[in-house]
Amino acid sequence: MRRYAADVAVLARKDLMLELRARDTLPAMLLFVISALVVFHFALPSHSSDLAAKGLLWVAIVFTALVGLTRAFVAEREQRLIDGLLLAPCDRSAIWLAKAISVLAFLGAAEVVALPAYAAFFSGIGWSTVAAVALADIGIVAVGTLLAAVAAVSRTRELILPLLFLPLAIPVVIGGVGASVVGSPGRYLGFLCLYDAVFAIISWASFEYVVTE
Amino acid sequence: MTTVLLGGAVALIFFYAPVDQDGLNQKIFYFHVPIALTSYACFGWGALKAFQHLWKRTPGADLESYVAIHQGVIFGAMTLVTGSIWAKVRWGVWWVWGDEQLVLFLVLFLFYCAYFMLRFSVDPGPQRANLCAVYALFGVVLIPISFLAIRLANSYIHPTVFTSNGPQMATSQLATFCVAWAAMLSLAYFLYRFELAGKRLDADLKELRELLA
Amino acid sequence: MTAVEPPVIRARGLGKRYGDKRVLAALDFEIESKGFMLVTGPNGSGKTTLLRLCAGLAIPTSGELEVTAPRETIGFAGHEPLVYRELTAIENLDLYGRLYRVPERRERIGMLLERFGLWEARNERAGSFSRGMQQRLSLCRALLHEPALLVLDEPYSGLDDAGAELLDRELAELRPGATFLVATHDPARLMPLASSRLGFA
Amino acid sequence: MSTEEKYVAAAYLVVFLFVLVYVLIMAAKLSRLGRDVAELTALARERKRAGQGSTEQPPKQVRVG
Repeated sequence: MRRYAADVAVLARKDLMLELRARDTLPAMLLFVISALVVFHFALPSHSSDLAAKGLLWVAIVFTALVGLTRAFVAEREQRLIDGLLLAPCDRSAIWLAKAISVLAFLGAAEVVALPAYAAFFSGIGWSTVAAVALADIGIVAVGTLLAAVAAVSRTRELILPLLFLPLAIPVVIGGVGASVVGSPGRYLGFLCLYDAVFAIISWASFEYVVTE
Repeated sequence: MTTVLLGGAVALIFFYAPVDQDGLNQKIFYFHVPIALTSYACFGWGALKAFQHLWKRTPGADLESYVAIHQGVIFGAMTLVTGSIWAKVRWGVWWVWGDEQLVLFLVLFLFYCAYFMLRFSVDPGPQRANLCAVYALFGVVLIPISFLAIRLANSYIHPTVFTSNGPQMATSQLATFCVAWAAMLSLAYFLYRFELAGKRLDADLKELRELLA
Repeated sequence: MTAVEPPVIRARGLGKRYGDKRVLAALDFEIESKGFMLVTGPNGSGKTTLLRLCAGLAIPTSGELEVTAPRETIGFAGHEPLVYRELTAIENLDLYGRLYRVPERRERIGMLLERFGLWEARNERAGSFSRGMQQRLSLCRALLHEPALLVLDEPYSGLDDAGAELLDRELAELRPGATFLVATHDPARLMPLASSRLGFA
Repeated sequence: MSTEEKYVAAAYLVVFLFVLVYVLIMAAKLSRLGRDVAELTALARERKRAGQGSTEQPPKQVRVG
């Protein structure tokens, strides 16, 4: 157990270090999410309700996550570095967990900027929205990281990831929008927890099969 | 056997089952719902085969899983089309977001279309079998999760929920329904064996060609 | 040496195909402990695939392959150096050292970098290395955890004369203590060390 | 025929068409497979007449040193 945690920490640290050096994922995500919010401002006619804007916030979050996920396995794929990690004696699921943690960190960082920006551009957000975003991030990242590894194997790569990911993101969007717009968000937050738990477990358990050639 | 069942089902639907206050559109119900249930059965069977592939490495399970999902998608497409026509007859519109089953099918249809995209963009081999099996398992988990999500969504999108099967069914209606369902299941099974036999023959021939070359 | 120990690698009817392409078929061989098998053959004959199978990076599509060496005792150096371009030489080796739980990691890394002539470049990004330097770093990575089974795919590629001689000395020194599986298209250089040879047509 | 009847008929027609198209595609595939079998049989027959098997041999391990 401690060995596992140590492996995850080493691998996640490596990803964060790479991002610190190359700086290509996080700035892209930030720029994307702000641009998306600006586009959404013009997509909403002036008398649209705040609720419509809430819905668009979730669209922005899902697509920003996609931007980050598309980059997730680029380093591992381009020079087959995944082989180096597979050769190492660590459990394969640790590779998934570490990658998911680093993507979660990037997505979280992007949202730390995006949520206040949203509040400034559109309307204020309550604690339930923030809680829903946090819960949704976990589910998005858990599923997305696994699918990013799947997409890295296929010939179409970046193209296929949204196709694989979006149908699975629909329940997250429903839970998130629900929690942001209704008065008592408990049910929706509970649903997001369920989604996170179920998909985190099956992603964790199935990663090994995805990477063996 | 399948032909007899299908013929029997059609006969029962048109000459036996009474038409109640809903009107003639009932006749679609007898086909639409069994097709939908059969489609679920195909997805479930595909996921079961996928699980066998991952867990026990059953040879050929990958192909069986793929063929079952292929059937599921065909029946899913039929569900969408007949459901759309049914909605038109009953509510006068081609698409009803309030019909949970129909919306769920749309989500699943998108998901399994992505499955095919994935399958055709990876070279055949053990890795493709693994990727597809993992994705098929995601699908079977997505079914209840999506169902729950869509039900939740209806409470903030649609204040009123259409009920899919009107009043209680009379015995004669239930009998007709069951026969129609059995007919659809046996049709699906027949097509499944048919396609599977073709695919196996294809694989054998490929091997033979290689041996002779 | 007596052959009481079971073979480290044993293949029976081993086959591998990628898609419709058959890369390996019906291969039989075994490598005894402390053996040195040379795999030779022209490009595209399946040497790399065989080595990837033995290192556990791919699974066979037919036949049996038994590798008794556990994963943490295998050292692999292939076509790609398997180092992160954005990290320095020392950071790369530190990453792998932690994953393999190499005891006295720093000392071991320093020693290897020195021996392979990379000490001066230790704080430069691996992406800025020349092909030969990357190959040296790749060999450092493969030897880092003192593997008992070394799987090397064209280990001389990219090395200059000095690097090649260095590798000659390293292999000769490691020869008594480890099992080797080496692919090369230039067998003359390694023939003196080899105990068996698998020649692809 | 009332509109409702038309729609019901359309629904049944759609299902029928789906199955029909599927069966037609399958039949086309089967006939292709049949051609392949014939071709391979001819090849095998020829091979037998020529009296030669596959010459490809897997590599053999040789002891050295």
